[in-house]
Amino acid sequence: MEQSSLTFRYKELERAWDGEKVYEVFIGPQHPASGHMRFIVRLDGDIIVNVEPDIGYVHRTMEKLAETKEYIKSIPLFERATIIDSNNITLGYVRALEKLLGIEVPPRARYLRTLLSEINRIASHLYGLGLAGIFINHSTMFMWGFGDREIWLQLAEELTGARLTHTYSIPGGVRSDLPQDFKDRALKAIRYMERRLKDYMKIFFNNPVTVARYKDIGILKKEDAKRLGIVGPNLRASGVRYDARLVEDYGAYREIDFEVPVREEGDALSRLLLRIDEIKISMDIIRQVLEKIPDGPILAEKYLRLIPPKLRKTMEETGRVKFPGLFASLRPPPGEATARVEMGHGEVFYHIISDGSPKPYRVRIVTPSFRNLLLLRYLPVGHRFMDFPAIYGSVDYFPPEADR
Amino acid sequence: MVCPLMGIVLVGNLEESARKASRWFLEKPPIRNLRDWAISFSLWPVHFTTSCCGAEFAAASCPRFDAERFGFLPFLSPRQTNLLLIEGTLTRKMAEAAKIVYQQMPEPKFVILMGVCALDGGIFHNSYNIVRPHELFPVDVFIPGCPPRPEAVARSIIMLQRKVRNSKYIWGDGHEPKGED
Amino acid sequence: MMVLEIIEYIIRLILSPPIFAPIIYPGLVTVLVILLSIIWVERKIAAKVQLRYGPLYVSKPIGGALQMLADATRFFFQEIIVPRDADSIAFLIAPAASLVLPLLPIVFVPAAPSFVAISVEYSLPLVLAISALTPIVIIVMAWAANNKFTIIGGIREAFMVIAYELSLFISALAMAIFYGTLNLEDIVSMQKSLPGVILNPLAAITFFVAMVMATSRLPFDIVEGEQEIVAGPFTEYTGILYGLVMGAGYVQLYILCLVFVELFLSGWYPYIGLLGEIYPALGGVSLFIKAYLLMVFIVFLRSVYGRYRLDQAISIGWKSLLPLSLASVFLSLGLLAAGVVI
Amino acid sequence: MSILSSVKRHIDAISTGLKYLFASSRMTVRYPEYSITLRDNYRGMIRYYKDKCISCSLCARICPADAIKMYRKAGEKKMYPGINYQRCIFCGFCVSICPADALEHTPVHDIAWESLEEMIFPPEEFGREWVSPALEEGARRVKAVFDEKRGLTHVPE
Amino acid sequence: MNLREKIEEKLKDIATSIEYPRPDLIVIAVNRDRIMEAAQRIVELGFDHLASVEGVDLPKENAIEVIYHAESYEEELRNTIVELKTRVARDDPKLQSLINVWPNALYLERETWDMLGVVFEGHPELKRLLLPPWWDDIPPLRKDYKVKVEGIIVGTK
Repeated sequence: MEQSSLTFRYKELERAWDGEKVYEVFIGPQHPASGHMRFIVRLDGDIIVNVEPDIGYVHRTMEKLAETKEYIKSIPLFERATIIDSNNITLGYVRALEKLLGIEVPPRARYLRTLLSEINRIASHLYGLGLAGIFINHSTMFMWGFGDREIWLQLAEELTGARLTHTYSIPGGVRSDLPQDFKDRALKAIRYMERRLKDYMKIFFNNPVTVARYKDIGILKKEDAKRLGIVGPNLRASGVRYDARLVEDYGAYREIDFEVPVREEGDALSRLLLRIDEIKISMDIIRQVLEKIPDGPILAEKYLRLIPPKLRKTMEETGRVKFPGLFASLRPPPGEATARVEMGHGEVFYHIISDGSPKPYRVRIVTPSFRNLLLLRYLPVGHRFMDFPAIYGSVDYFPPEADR
Repeated sequence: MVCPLMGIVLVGNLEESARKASRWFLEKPPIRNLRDWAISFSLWPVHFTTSCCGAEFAAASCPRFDAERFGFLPFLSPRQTNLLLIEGTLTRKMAEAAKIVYQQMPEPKFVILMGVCALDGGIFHNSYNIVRPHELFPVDVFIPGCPPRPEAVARSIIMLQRKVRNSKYIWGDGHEPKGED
Repeated sequence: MMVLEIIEYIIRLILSPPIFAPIIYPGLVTVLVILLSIIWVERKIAAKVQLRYGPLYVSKPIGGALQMLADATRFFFQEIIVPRDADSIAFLIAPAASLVLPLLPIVFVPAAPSFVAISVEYSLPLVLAISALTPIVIIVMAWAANNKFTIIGGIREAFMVIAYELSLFISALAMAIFYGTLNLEDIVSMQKSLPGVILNPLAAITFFVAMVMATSRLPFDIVEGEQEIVAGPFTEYTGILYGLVMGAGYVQLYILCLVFVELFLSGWYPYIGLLGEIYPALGGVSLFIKAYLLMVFIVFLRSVYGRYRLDQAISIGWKSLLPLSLASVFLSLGLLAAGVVI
Repeated sequence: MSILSSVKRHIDAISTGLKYLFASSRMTVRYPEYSITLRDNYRGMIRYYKDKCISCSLCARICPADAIKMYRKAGEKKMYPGINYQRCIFCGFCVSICPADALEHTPVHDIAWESLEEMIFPPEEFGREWVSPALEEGARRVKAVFDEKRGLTHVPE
Repeated sequence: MNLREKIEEKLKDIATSIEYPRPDLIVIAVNRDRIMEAAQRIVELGFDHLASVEGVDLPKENAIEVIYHAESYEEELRNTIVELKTRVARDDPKLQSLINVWPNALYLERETWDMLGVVFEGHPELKRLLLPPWWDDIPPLRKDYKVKVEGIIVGTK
């Protein structure tokens, strides 16, 4: 059999080790740095020879449950995979569903989706950076990351009515309009965040201890990143310019001028710094969205017509969408659709197969953390035991998302 | 054996008697009040994230809501903690770990269930891979919401503090988690 | 009359330095107060830098200062679990030893002019030598608990000891060479006009860093590296046993801070004669204040730094700290040769 | 990294820490004393108005968590919704789909219970008025304000 | 030559069908014994990594459809997803593993084995991934594995 150039050397995932000399350390599921998963780390002296991730501790069977629920009920279901980045993960499902249903989204709704997606992305990155801080016991970075994340959660709450689980995007549009003073508040938040990022650099990213811990650790080379199918900031930190926002036409990204940041080093520090770059870009996108957002309806005309006139009036007054009764039993025509959306952690992939009934025949979701799981086996090999949390922190792995 | 004198007769096994004596000592009012005051302001939850409510749990201990004001300090190993917070869904695989963690914790220990997934499964109520934690542990406070707001977590801490200060808790004899599987 | 005499005798006994110093100041009672306050200060400082309040409701009018009391009381009443596989005797004795051993050197540390429990010529090396015994207890703990994480923690402690201990001794030696004495009291009295840190800043820096390493404070809290090994050697400890080992680190920090102040920051000078007339130890209160402020600075570092890796810390110890501390010895010799006299 | 720049970075980090140690920068809401006022659109506990309900059962049909059930009394034709807060995920679909505006979110969400039985609300109790327990105990309302210097601050109303 | 032509030329001899249901999706069906060959040709076209491996249970046709979604990092190809699908028998689901072609199939195929019981021959670690290790029921994503579904009406007295 002819082997392609991408032949996977499975043995790469471990160093040669003599089974007798290996010290096995179980990290997790109850462990200050494991989250909801377990790693079986095998050490030869202080050097990691093999890491075996044991996941499934948060496997809540979303794909099976989606088959038992009507289409619209699966929006909150999939949202629970990544509640810290909820609009992005639901948007993928909604996009796939819209493709099946053949619905166009009105421009204002597309802009609002983009707005919330970017707010979510910032919050998700701050979450990841905070955890990267605590993984080398830098408690201030953890507290700052989580504290400043509250600002973005507050903005999202004002827009949607929930702190984390917004359930904001629905087929054909979004659920609520911009509050009146939103623009002013968002711009203040952005200006504050820009100032704060400088302090972040001083206390954490330029801190010699942090640099010592993260620089040149867990280097992911460009070709390895491509070979392993990595997505998200981890991929872009290795020099590959790939972002689902460029790939798939969703939201308002085609009408907005933005750069996708790329770094070449591929080490843990560059993965962290890339997230800082993305926060800056996201804030810029939010600025543009607030500038450019067009007027108009926030739900597709097709569904708007089904809402009784009386309710439509209250809708306009409150800015909150009422659902047409049809939503309880959406029936897309038989067929299949895929959708890709860039989350904070990377690209999420949906594939829906419909058989014409009100419930999907099969929904497939592949989340970025699940795809990046390979990194947690690949990167730590050959490093010291103390580097393991640092690498884990730099990958920004979110177990409920991977386990679904 | 039935003890006519309020369970303080020291007979039989020395270890058993010593335990009874210390229990009697601990239950005397001034000491009991001191103990309950200390415990109520020193609820240390174990660092055990079962699911995505951990995000809001973290938010509750972070600057905006700062649960450390109540003396609430997420701590490292179950051995030093006295509060198990089940943050969201408990899957079957995680339930095994949760039971071990609970056993490792020293008495007196408390359990708070956070989020609807931990109460009755929430949106995952018919999933094949989840368990209901209240069937495994004696639970002190239930928090609804998916995820609950950090204020609700703070509320549960306040409720637990009151419960402890009113001595409405049992000092179990290392009670094992209930249920199999 | 007899009764009064006995009472007077007892009071005089208590106030005599050999009793007062180890029991009250700077000994046991002071240490307890420091333990209860410095952990609270540490949590409050971290909280302030991290935009929040920290412990509060336990005693709201005084900013939650009773938090450590509540924690300690809770520890006291908590169940003590001895793991089945542990060596129970070592497991139970080691925490007590870990609190006592760092406390022992206090008998050689003078708190004011000629106010010391046991006056010896070689108090400086004695203090450092006894405080160097603490790691042994930590290794015993790690071994006794018989858990993978504790054993890794114990090994880390063993690696760390040799990385900092030499530099600690050598930089102290640099000052001893300069002042020509190993007696802490004499060293302080020679700094009346000029603190040692100005004469030999190199030794001060190396001693400070080695001190931070010795007490496992950030950025060198590698032994308790919670992200890798849960709580290091202390993983299995419950209740009051954990309370004791948690306190031990702070006791050692306190003793080393006292030594630092006496070596480099001119100890109890400025001496307050007025208070000194009431009771000799009171005059040296500036020693205590300086040591406390130094402790506050060291616990403040928790909110600034992350943690170095073990091999990085060791290489800092061997490759930077040791040469620098040797250089500080030569600096001292150079100063002597140049004829600098206090 | 040269020694000089390393020293500068150490000093930078420590001085940033000191800056925040002495600046007034806390963002904490002292919860049981102060309570954040949630906006009108906040999706908190749900309130039900039985007089408006038309028994269409759309809310129960769209509930993703099967938290809302239609309660039918023996012998009666009409059904009314009741909610189970052991399951409600506060997605607000029921409120959004209700064609008669009989369901409404209240901005109350800081609730915890000591037993599971209290969390099931049949139609009669579903209409109960929600009050935040903090406000009941006399907390002061604060609202979140964005500030360019300090980020999120909370000022009393 | 555009992508569709390229694909048709490259795969016409082994594909049983090539469809274009959506602008960004190319669906290629092959027989199960030619899956490896087809995959290699798709890689040669530049689709260098997998987005997903999934199985769809089709009890009526007594088959499990295994679907590979390949995507590319190349700028000109990245807008398209290539869907490669094949069918295996439901009672003996065996398929050649593609981890030598697409390395990131490692966990994706393992999950498909876990959830549908499709055996990937040549896969180095087919063991439980998401399900608990003591799972002994039928694979949960098969259609005959039923989960409880609740009605919306509750009767009361």
